[in-house]
Amino acid sequence: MSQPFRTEKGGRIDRTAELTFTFDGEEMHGYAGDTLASALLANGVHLVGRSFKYHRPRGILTAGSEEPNALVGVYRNGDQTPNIRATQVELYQGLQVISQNRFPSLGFDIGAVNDLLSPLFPAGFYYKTFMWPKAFWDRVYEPIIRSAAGLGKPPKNPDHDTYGNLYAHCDVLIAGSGPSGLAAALAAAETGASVILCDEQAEFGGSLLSENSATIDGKDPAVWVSETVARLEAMDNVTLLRRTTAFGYFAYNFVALAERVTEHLPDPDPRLPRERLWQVRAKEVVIAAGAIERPMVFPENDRPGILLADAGRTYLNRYGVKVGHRVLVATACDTAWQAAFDLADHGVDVVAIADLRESPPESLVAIAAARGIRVETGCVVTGTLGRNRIRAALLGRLMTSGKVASGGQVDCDALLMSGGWTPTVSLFSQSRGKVVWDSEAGAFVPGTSVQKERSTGAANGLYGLQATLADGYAAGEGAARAATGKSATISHSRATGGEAGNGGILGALPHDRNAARVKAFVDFQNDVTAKDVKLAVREGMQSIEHIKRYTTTGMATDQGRLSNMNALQIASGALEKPLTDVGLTTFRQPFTPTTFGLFAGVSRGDFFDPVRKTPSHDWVVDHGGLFEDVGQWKRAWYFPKDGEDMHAAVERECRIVRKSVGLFDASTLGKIEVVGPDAAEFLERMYTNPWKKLAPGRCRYGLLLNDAGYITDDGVIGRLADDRFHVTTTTGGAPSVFATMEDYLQTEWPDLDVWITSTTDQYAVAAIQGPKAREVIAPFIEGIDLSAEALPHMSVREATFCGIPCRLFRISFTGELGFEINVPRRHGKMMWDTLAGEIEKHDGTAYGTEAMHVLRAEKGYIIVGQDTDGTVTPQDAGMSWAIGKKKFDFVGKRGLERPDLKAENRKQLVGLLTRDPKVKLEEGAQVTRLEQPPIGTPAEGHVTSSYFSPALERTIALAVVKNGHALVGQTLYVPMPEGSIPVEVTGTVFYDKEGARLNV
Amino acid sequence: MKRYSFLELAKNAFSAHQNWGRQWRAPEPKAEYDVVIVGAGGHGLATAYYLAREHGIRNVAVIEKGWLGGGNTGRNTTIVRSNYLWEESAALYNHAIGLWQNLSQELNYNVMYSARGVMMLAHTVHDVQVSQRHIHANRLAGVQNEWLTPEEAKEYCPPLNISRNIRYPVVGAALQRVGGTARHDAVAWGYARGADDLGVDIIQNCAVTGIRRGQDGSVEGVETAKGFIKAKKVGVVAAGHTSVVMEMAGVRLPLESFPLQALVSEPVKPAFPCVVMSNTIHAYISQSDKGELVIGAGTDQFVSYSQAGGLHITNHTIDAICELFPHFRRMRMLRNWGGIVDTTPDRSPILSKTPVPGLYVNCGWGTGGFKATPGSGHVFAHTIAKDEPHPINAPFTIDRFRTGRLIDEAAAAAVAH
Amino acid sequence: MLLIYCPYCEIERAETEFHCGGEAHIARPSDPEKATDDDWVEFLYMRSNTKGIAAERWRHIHGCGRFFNAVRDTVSDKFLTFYKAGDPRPDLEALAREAGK
Amino acid sequence: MSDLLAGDLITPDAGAAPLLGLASVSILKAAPLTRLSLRARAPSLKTAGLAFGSSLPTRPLTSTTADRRAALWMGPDEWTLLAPVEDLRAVFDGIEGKLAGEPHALVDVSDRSEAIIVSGEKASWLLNTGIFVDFSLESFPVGTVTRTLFHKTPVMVWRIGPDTFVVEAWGSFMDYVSGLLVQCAQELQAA
Repeated sequence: MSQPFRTEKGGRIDRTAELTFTFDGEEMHGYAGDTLASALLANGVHLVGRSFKYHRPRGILTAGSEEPNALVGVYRNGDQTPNIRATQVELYQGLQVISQNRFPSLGFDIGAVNDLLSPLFPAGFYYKTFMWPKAFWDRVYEPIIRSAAGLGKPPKNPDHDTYGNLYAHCDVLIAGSGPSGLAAALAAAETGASVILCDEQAEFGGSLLSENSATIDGKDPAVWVSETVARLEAMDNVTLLRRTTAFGYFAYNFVALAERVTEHLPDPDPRLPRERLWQVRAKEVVIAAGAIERPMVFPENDRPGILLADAGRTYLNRYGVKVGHRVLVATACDTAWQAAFDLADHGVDVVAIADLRESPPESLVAIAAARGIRVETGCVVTGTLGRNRIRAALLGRLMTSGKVASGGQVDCDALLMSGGWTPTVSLFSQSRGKVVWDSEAGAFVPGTSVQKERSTGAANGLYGLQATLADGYAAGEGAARAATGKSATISHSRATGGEAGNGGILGALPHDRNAARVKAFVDFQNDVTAKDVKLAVREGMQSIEHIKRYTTTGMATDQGRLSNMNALQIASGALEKPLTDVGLTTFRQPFTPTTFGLFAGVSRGDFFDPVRKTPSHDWVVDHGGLFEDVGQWKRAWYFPKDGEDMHAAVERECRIVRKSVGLFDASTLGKIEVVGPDAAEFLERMYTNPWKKLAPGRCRYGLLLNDAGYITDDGVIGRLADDRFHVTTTTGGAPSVFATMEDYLQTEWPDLDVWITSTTDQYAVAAIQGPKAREVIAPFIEGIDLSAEALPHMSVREATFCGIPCRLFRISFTGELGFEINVPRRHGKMMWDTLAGEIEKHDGTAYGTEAMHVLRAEKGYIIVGQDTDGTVTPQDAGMSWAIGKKKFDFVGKRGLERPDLKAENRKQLVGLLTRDPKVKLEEGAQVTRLEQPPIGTPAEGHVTSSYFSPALERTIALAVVKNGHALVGQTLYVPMPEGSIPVEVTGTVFYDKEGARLNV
Repeated sequence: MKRYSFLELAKNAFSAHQNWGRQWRAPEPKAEYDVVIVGAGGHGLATAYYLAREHGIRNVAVIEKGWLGGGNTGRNTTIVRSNYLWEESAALYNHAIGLWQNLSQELNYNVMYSARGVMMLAHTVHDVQVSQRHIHANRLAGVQNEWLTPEEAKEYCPPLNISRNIRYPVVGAALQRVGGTARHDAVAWGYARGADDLGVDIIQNCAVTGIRRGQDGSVEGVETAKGFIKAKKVGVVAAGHTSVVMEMAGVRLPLESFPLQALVSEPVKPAFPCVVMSNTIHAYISQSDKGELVIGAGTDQFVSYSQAGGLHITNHTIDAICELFPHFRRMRMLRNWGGIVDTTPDRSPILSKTPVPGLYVNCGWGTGGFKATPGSGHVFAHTIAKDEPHPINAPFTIDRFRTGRLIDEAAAAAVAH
Repeated sequence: MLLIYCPYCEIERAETEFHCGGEAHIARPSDPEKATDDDWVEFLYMRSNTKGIAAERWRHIHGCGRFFNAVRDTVSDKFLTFYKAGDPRPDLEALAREAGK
Repeated sequence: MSDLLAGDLITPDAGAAPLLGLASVSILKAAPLTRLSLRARAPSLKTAGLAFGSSLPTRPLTSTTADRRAALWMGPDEWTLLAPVEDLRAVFDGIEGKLAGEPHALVDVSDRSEAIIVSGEKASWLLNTGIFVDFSLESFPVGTVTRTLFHKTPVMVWRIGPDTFVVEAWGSFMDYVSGLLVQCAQELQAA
């Protein structure tokens, strides 16, 4: 099929494997080995996108990941991924691509009216207008701006691809596989060091893959590449990662890599992750990221058909694609001449080489002459013509005055430009190293290393093939020696040709046109022109960071890799300060835009966060129970039967517990075994209560404060032996209570002979609560006497349950006779099934957390975190009784003595009864003294718990209320949108105030 | 000051924008000022602006170590809301909301305050209780906040995943419609331009190296990279560096500075209409006018002035975002950056006089200072001008940590059971 | 993500295995009766928040579980030394000089 | 599993189907064990080791094994002692008897954790999908044991052979650990 700009032969593409793809629905062809960009160019397509602000037609500018213009949407599985660089899309059969930021079509885009109106839209225009009328900003102006902004459209559907993760360690990580990266890899690997070599491209070799004017060891560079890669591949200590971008360099030589695993495949195996995050800790890092060519800033330098010279050469030599039939080469640097020569050698009409310099090297001029190429020196491009593709360029002649005289017009269908080279210092900069200005290279190059890293080759400001190769070997050897202390002698390959190119220009080129009117682009994607940078300076922006933010230069998806140096030079000129005094913006990670899914990795769906289940989980599912998330746990919430709603189910569960018996899974409560001669002393110091006199076999409610004096946790603690306690905590509080205990134990009281061990997951716990609880458990418990006399309320024993050793607590969180049986976790299911079967015989029920909440509220038992909120003291909660008054110290004791914790008018926990027993207060509702408090009235407190109490046949609530303990009997109000609800302040115990039901 | 308007823009288009003046000057410091503000972030600049505008104190310098607006003002995720729990907090942030609503007009600078709504998601029964408590308290305090069912939340924010089958399903949300975002740089620049116009000197690239105190202990001025600057009063508004600056005056504060990161995606067409926050799974997100998804991440666990957060923090933030908005999984991170946030033990700011006469401090905003910028500057200017707090910031003292009278927003959302 | 040396495990591990316990060497007043409100606020809340070289506590929470101390430059996040709980605070100034600060 | 450390102790749960059975890596649920957490100070270690039947390692992150016994170093004063499930009472009482009067803490944590055996040439690769530890044999030789983090969950990893690891997690976290490992191994089946 016709690929009119394909060369006759050459390139690394496979001409036997023709592939079909579509661009904006139009079918085209390319070859295996093409990128989307090279295939489009082969088809003569330059116009691929529209710019951000002015919607100007834009073409492919580069051949690398810094591409600012050719951003496309790639379709796969019925959805598209936006903003993919055409230069990084490997062509595959059936690839579907759309252009972006245009309506209705790429060729005719209504948004391009912005270009005509551009005089109204200089840098920062939006700060100066759209303020009137006031209401118009977010209703009118902003929606318009927002829909005009943005590049591609976001994906529409959830992403079903997976993303992998791998943690890795290595001696030497090498980022980049051009001549210096490959040499470094070889040198390091030969020492036996473990090496990871990564490159963002599909093939290793970097610039060598498009180098045809040099040899290495007498061989074509590409041959040397394949031999070198084969050598590396054969070594066990080397990991080679293609299509893998080192995107983030963090502290302690922690480098993040993004490996694109399947994106280049037409029909990937769904078991493969789409991308993989490599989190690498490297002893040494070699940055061999190369350098990128700089655009020249001349008027209308953004037309489709204008490319960087090296990109033009890459398309030709690597992909067998001519960027045009009549090509103008504009340069300030030697290297672009080679592009002109290569094009000429492929029969392309190089209409001229326009070199800014008065006297480019004689040798180059001679070669050009030999090929019959017109050479213009001291010559700049002052403008271009053409709408969706360049058709001519205006030349200007530099005069000694510094002015520019018109130098006529040349027709061309492509223009290759080179402003010189910029070392890629992004990773170095991310490593927190400071770049230094190298006046010889005319570039910022890596300065002193902050981390264990070294930059090599072009990334280090070195040019010329032999120089970069030699530098690479040295970097690899040095890194391996630093990492492992080992070295090896390997023969170094030598290169001839590919000499260092001299020259380069920063900033805007001089021209003979009205600088205030023409658009010479600095940042292509964000449509920032040289005059925008100057305007920012004129308006008082002096810091490069202000200039960047005001103009948005360097904030496009290439993060300023193409634009920063030119912008800096223009700013430097406008500020009349040396470039090095203006400052450089920081390169931030990621090096190139990186998929969210990669960061999220496997943390999605059920693996987003561990799902902790208790042994009764399956039983609950089978019996229609619903779950509540409490921390990472799934706790049975309630068990609706026969179409019951939550209210009905909970009411039924509560009634049955009070009437006969209920079964509740308490496994999630935190459990800590405190063991050692000083166990009681330790608890004495941690909890408010006294512990030393608690007899083995007995339990006590424990209240835990922080040292500020506020309640943080509570639970029942049983003494199993003189030196052994079984502590329980709240479900959510378990990890923090354990950590707090370790903190005090290890750092405040290391002298205590006591240790703590978490046993939360050691035991499954069933709570059996209700008048028939004893009858339910009796058949299964052996070894102890369950009678009230032998085992009173707040006791603990070791016994067996169905022959399995267990810890049996007689405790209650319902106010009924209750037991909690702890068996080793693997017997938990057996215990639950056994008890669940047994309670049926007693007309009992399983109940969930909601019924548990109601039952405990009827008894006025608090739930830490619901009835307390981190600002509540024991006194506030009416729990002064829990404080061991005679204790010398405990955590929180001194905190409680602070003025505000003893002040009048603190919020105190009380009960509230609505005047109308059917009205249930909302949890969180505010409590006021006035029935109709005016707006801004501070509340007296709020409702912490509120339920319908089946036992009382009415609603009940707990609340914290200022001075509440003194207000018992008084009427307060709970103002709601529908009207104020009068409530009576009561005590917190609503049911069985004497505790008669407990002690049976 | 030349006023900004569309007409002015059009006029300048004819002269190719060659005639715009400076937005602020770059003056050399004078020998003496009535008030020196340390730190030219949003809060510091706003303080200077209101000192000049509301209190007639125009002999003011704002001294900045780097470039104005370059700290947390230029690094945050620009969320504006006021639906805080405690009356003290709600009053402070609501005061700010009132000022936000007219700020562009007040400053003649479009700060792009966009009341697109801030939605805070609830995922558990406990979250619902906490949200409802906020809503009820806010209603009483006159602060807008309302409860949405998952379906209503999805209607307000169509990309939201309200499937019951995700790990932490959305069970509802609190929505503050008047909440939203603003353009962070514009806030700093607008205040800078406004203050400069009123005579305030903004002195950039000038680090404060010392705070000089007289024999009676009161403030005499500040030592700077450009020499000693005498001042009757000094207001420190140095965010993450507050401890460092206050130590120069011998004042210890209950502050710790942590790295906080934020990130943006590549710009895409409008995809996200509001601000969504989830405290339970630690994520907040909005879309900028440029089209970038703006995402806030958590703080690292250790004190640091490195302005660099860890990758594991980023990972945890993005996994949460992708759970809530699964079609953003293919979006890509464009840029990630860090700031230094100064946090107090109760996660509420300190806006207060200090034990040193003439020295005032405005700090401890943690991760949420941007939203308060106008209100904070306004009441802090009052505090400095009158040498006594505005009623709104009166509770935000240093002494509250001694007495225990905390304004603890974090504790109120305590997780336990 | 920092790389932290645990002086008990005698190995470097990723930060995610560790929990930072804040500023080191803050003693809890041993006698609550004698501690003033100012002593208590100092213990509870006042922190040096050093920009530069500072000692801090870490716990190898997903390792050996031990608390230990470290000296870190809070500007570069570089650790200068690690030492076991109970060991005396090293000479921070000397460490800073060694690190060329 | 005779060529592995503690091959007489760490055995696959005969009743459980393999969680993963690829040529390059397999995951088997391990049979129940007696696990005791012992906390003690240096003077008691020798006695404790004699009572237990295997000396207690004092070098960090190492383990010792003896006949149906293994002692794993968990911390400077913490060991996990492994024995057959039926020996719980005997081992517990044996140690308690010998250490009476010496400060120590012995706690039965047999059921706190569950174990899986991850084995095969890709075993360390698979663990590295979620664990940030260098599993090269130089850095993590056979016998090394450590607690660490697997994605969002604490685990213990014990290398009992060049390509074989015991991975333990608290019971309620094991679904997460084994589930993720199985999922991450899926790509090994792809072409």
